[in-house]
Amino acid sequence: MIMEFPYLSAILASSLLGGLAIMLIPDHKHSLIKLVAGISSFISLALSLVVFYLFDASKPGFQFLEKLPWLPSLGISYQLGIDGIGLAMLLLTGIVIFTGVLISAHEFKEGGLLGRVGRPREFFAMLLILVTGVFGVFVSLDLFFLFLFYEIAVLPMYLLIGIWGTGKKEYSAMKLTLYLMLGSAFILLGILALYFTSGLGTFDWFALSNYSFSERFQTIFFPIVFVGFGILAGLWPFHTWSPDGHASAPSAVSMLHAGVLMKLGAFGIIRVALALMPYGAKFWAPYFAVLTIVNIVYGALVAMNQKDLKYVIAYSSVSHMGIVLLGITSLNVISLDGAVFQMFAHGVMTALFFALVGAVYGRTHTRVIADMGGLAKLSPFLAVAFAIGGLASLGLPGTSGFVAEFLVLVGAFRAYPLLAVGAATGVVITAIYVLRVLQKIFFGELNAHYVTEGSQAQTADEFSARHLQKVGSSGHHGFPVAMGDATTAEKIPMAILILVIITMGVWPSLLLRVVNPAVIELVGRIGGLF
Amino acid sequence: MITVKELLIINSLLFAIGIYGVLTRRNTIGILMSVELIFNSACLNFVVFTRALNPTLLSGEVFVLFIIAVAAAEAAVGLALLFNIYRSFKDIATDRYNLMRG
Amino acid sequence: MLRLAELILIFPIVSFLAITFLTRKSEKLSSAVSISAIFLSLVSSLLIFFSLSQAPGSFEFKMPWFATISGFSVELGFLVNPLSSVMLLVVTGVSFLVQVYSLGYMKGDEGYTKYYSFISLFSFSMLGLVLANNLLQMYIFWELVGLCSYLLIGHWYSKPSAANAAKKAFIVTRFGDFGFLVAIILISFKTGTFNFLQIEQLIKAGALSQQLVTVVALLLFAGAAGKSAQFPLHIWLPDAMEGPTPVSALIHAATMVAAGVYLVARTYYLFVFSGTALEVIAVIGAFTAFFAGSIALVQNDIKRVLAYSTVSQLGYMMLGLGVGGFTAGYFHLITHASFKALLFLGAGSVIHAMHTNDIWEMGGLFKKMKVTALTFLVGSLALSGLFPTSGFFSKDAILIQAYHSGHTALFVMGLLTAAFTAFYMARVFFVVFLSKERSAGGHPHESPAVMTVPLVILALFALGLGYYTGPFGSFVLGSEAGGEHHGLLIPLVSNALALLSMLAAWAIYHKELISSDALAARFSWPYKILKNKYYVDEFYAFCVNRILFNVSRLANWFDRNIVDGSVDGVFRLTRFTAVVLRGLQTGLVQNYALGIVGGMVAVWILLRILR
Amino acid sequence: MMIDKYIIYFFSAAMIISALGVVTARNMFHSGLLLGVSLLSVAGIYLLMGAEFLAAVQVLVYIGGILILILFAVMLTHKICDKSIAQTNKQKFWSLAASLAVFAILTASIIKTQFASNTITPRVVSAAEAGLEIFSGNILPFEAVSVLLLAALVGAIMMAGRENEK
Amino acid sequence: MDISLLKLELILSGLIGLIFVLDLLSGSKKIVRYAAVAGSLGVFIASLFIRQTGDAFAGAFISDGLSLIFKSLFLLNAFIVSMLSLGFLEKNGRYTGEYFTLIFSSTLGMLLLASSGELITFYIALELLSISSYVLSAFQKSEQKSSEAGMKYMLLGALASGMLLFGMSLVFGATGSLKFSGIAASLSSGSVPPIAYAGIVLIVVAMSFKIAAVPFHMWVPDVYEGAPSPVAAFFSVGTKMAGFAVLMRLFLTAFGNLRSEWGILMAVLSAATIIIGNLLAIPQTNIKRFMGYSSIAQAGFVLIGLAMATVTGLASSVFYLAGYLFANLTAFGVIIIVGSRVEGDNIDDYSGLAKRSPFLSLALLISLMSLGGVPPLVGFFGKLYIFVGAFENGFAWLVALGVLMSVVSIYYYLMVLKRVYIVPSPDTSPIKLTFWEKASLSICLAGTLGFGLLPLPLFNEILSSVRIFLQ
Repeated sequence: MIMEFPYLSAILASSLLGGLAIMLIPDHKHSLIKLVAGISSFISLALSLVVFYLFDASKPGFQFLEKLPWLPSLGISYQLGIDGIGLAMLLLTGIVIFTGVLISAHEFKEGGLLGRVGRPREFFAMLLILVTGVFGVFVSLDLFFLFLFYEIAVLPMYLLIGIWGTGKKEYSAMKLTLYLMLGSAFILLGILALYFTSGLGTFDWFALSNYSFSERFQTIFFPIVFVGFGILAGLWPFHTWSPDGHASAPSAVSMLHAGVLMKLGAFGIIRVALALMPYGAKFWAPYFAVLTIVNIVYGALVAMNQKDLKYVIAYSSVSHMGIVLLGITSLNVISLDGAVFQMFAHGVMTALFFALVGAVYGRTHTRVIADMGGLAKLSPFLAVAFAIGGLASLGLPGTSGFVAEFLVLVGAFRAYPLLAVGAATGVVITAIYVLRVLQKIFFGELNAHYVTEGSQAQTADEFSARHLQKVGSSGHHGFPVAMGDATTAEKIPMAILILVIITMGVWPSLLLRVVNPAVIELVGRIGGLF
Repeated sequence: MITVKELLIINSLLFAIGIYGVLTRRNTIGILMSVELIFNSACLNFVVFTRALNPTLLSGEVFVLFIIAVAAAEAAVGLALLFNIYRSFKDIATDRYNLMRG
Repeated sequence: MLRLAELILIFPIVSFLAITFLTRKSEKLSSAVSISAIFLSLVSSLLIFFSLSQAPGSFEFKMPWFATISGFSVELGFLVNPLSSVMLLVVTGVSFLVQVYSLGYMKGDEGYTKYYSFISLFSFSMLGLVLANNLLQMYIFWELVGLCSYLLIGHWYSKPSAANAAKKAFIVTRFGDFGFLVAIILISFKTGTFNFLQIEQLIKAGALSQQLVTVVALLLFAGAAGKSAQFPLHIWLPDAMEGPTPVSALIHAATMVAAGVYLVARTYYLFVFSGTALEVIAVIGAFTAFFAGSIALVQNDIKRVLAYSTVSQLGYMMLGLGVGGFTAGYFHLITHASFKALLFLGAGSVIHAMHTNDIWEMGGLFKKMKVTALTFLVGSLALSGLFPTSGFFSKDAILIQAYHSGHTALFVMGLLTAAFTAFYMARVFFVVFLSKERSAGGHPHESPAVMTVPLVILALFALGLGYYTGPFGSFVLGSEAGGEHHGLLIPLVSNALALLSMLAAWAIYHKELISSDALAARFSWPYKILKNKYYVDEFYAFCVNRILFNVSRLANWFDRNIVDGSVDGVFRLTRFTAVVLRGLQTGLVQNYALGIVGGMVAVWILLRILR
Repeated sequence: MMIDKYIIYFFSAAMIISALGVVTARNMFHSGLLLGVSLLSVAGIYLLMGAEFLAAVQVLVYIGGILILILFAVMLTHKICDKSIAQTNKQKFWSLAASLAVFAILTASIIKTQFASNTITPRVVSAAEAGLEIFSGNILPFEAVSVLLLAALVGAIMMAGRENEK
Repeated sequence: MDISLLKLELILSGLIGLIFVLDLLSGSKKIVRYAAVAGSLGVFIASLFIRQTGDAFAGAFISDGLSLIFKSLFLLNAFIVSMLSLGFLEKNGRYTGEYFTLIFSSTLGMLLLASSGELITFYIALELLSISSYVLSAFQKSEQKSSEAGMKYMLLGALASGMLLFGMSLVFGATGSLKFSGIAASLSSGSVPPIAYAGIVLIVVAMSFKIAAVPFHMWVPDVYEGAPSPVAAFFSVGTKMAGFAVLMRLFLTAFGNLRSEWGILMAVLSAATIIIGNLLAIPQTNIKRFMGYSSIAQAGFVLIGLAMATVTGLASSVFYLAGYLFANLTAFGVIIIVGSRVEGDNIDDYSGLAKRSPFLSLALLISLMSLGGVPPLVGFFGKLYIFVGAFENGFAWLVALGVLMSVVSIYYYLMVLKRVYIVPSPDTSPIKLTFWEKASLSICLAGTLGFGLLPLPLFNEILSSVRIFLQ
């Protein structure tokens, strides 16, 4: 393969350069900033689609390989390549960042959620740099670079949540960052251990994957790496950063975080822990599988009891990531197919959710579910979109969520029949809380304060002062409500996400076609326990 | 003749006394004096070793000369700092200048 | 043939999409699109039906949907055989009539186009369910009809009761679906396929153990029980009456609720092979029939009476299947579809006129709504199983089968249920149509033709379908037909009982020879229980509100305070340690010096240890 | 040379006792004087070992320079060097323990060490010899010391200078 | 005796003289300032070209790859600090000449320290460094805190010097030599006498004091807080590095055959240092004090490299220090600039900095993240190299601790960045930077980023010089 166009590097470059370019734009040129961000993320998405199109699903292994030695003394090289699993994630990231940028651009409008805080330049720059990291993880074939990109993906989160978040944002941001840094500490330990124990003096994934580590080594280090990545994937009981973090983050950040970043964890488990330490995987999978069930059922149960809309979604993410992790720990082709599919499905679905929550919040200025009601009258589009998201979340056939959950359950059933049944109960509980939320927010009588006090105009300061008091409290009076249905700027990204949800639900082969060979190869490597 | 060990132990005692002084003297000047004791114990050590090891070796003794020179410089600077403290705090007790802690 | 089957599906989904994306703004166009689509489907179904009647057989079409490993590939496809072709007719027919009826009923409704688009989606889903050639596909459409049911029950979503009912319907059926899903997974695990025909072959080849099949069958029945509102998952159906009445007629009487029965019929070989599962179905069916019938006796909401009646009749069908009367049970599904749809539409017509659901606010409508009243009468008689309506044939076939298969207790329950049925239908009919006029808000008037014509058509079916019973059995069962029991005594007894009940109802409610209030007072205890529907709802409310929500609250508490608390605890501990250590930094220079000297001693000791 | 031995003992005793006085005396001025005694004793020991040049430097620089400077400082800050004020801080116990530990460590090390010769042979080193040694082998530190002294000078003057501005 | 090896030292001495004379003769402090900046830049540039190696003064002065690298770093430090001091000196300009004289003599002490091959030179160089530092700490005479810092530093420094001297005397007595090579030869022949151990312990303690290893670190926060900010910046990098330079040399040449023992000792010290430094940084409210603890923690990481006592270990330590120089000076640069604008050094004073000066905020962000070890900044590679080496040498537990504590360090660095980026401030007037401030920050940032993205050339350079040094 002689010097074909470096698509993967181009994807990385488009978002990185976009981020850097934005930093150079004066802060007050809002529309230019938004434009650059939009173009940059669109290029990423377009290139991801091109890669998706050019990817040859009939060939096993990695494609679009690029390699450039970087620190030869340490055996580090800039090595990119992608298989079906990475490709699914690449596409997901492309979709979510593009829609996320659109949503943020909307929210940065005068009086919008982000507009009140301002500083779009920093926001978009950090967002794009973060996404560079995300893309990077998915395409890296060098453990060092994987780690590097991982860190880049994690850290900007702190400021993104801290500055533009809501509620107890600083606490949440700090908790999230530290927790994830802790995870990355585990990962670093694991990677270094892999690096040294192999004695190959290289971080090259290929080289390491051909080396067979001793069983003892694998039993020790598999859980370290698993937990390290698992933290980001919301593995119980290391998940508590996620509800707080997602609840506090601005829409686009939640979209990206719950939608894509949590997948980094699952992806890391697949790419590093599973692929490099198959014996450890077999040894530990049953134990971790139990944790994932806790994730699923417990996450759903806790979600049921939340009063804050974002917390509901956040805990549902915990629950859904449990499905991903269950699929992974079941260690067979069907379950892993399902896991990857769920990663994709959940990514899109949760992105939609968080976009919607942002839109709802932008209208009601409260996230307390009890204070909403009857919004479907005012914002039918949001109601429909939310319903579709919710239905995907509860695994309704015809949405991507169904295919994913079904595959995982089928696969998990082959490995752990009882656990799979337990996981299926989680799906029932999901129905309860999703519908409950849907009903309380959108159906029923229109909540009185949207009608009576909607017309008052207030200054921004007054607004934020009131707003600050209000978060988390239920009694509130007199805030301006910019009700109404979704604007076009909101509709487009949401429609894209809905389209993806439905498409993947109706035509799952589109994605499974590329994922499946990669998974088969992976399971072949593990040797298939179940 | 007195043995090397005896002398060394005596010097060590001087060293320990100096350290005790540094640790307990509440007056800053007292600490400076104690430091001089420590220096002297080291100087004595050098001389003792020079005499004990190789009478033709002079480096130890030269070292002592340097130490004395440095001690003089250090004392000068130390006292200058001491006056500075005195000027600022109107006191030179060590527990008076502890604005910074934690 | 299969091309036709495809078309059947394509018309409604195209209609759904067209209404959603194109004609949403225009009410006329939307309803026209929807109705013409379902009409085309109806025509296609008829074509299929007739061609199958000419040359019976089973046609299957398959295409891969997605694949993972060999031995686990998921297919989509159609299975067109007599069983499904009949069901297709029912679905498209009732759907068509209901849609026409809705032109009148839903006129001026805010969500008119939304209604039609969802009805189209429902038709699509229901037809997909019927045509499915494998369990997974059936499950998919099964869930989709559930979704449509949810959406249509919640049509007037700003009414909290409607929104609640929709949610309840979805969640309760989903409990059953949980079993369905597990069954699918289990059977695919054991057989490697979802396909009905392949599974049937495997069963026949004895590839599966009886216990396994029993488990699978029971799990499937759990799904069926949820959809078909069998005890104890019946509670959603009465509440589902919050939806528009045509929806109740279509979904919650004729088609979707029968999907459970259809599922059992589709996988009947599993139940037969298991045996135990069949017994369970029979028992639950009989119990549900009796149980719901008894509740229906005291309901005042016309739609709720019909709803409990539906539950009861679905129980009948299950009973029929359970006691081995495959044709009887399935045929009852068909006839029931016609007369229950009729009854609902009739009720809708009344409600449309009166703007109330309470039978005690109606009265003497016979004169003002002749067509409605007459068709309603036909429906009632059919439901009561009186000769010569269709209900007579199907219902008595079930009773006969129950009796002859030796399930005497179930037979008696069935018989009693028949009596109940006759009583409550008579009660409704007398109160609504024949009693003296009551001054209610509405101005009773006959409904427009778009509404009455479907009534008449359905009434004709309710009357005449019974004569199809003979050919039906052989058509559906094919070569395996026969072995059905016949008799004259049982129908006589049941009809006599029904007539007696009607007489009693006539006496109480029409002539008011016996005061209904006095009866209620006399039998206050049973009356209360019935009025409160055996407190099943309360029991569930307890389970959900007290148990589930408390568990959830506990989980939340645990998460916030223990899991997250320990995280915060570590954080606080670190900070606390830092603050404590900070105390060592006293700001006293000699303290620092002591640290240096002490440190020196420590280093020396350390080196000593190391050396 | 028995006398030498006892003279050394005498000087040592004087050195230690006066050093103890330096660190314990309540009056800072007494402390300073005792420091003088201690330094003189050190000079005596130097002398006994034949390090005449060192002894001279000790007396001239240490006693004549440093000690005088210190005493000067004591007098300047006299009013607070009153013996009525506590002259030791509150960490006496730990300080004592630490210094004893240090002493113990050093003594133990010294006792355990095998010296090539355990005796001291005094040798007279003249100023010329010492000077030669400095300029032959230690020119670099010598030059460095000159910079050091310059720096110290600059620093001390700056520190001691009046603060006019500000 | 090749005096040409001392070119750098001579040039620097010349510079000291020049400053001294200029200050006396010229009435303009401005000329002195620019002369100092230009001069330090000149010496730094000279250091990049003077790569002559060899011994002088019979081994008292050693010029080798390691010392040359350190010298360049010291001079860079001096140059950047000179630039950063300009603002400070404009306000406190009376003693400009003295200030630079002291800074440069301190730097000269560092240079000599890095090259010293014998105890006397070592001692004198150390005192040269120290005495200048004491005065510099107390430079703001009118400030109580500054005086206090100077006095505390001086007292503890004198104690440490005393211990060092006593230790040297014992080593001298045990080995009969003042030259490192002689000591090494003596120690490697036969058993090590106990007094040598005692002496080494005392020397280690004295040097640990300079590099601020726990429990000899306590002066650091007080001195950093009290000393003028540019001076604190100067110490935080220069003094620490000088201490490490001499420790490396001592332990690899003079006490070379005790490696295995002091390896573990260093490991223990580094563990204590990392823990205490990181933990105590958490509750700080004064940014300089905070940086003091942070620098303690950083020193702990460098000590890991020393504990390994291998080529890679030492090279990693040196690389780490180089990275630390850039990142720490960036941070201090920001602290100096902000401190001069808001008249305060509380962390709360940094609220809303992002609005007031995006550049400063970004600089602080990058530098603190680099200190926290976030890729792809130079600090990350420092840590990576250190951890890699420690892993190789069986200090996996230390790596685990280090990694864990890096997380803690991220926490407190983020606490500062939280003020900068998140907490709003009532004062939103923009902060304007002078040319010198921009220049110095840009140089440091370039180093932090540049050596982060391309660490290889620097690391290779260090590696090769360390390899030569160890042979």
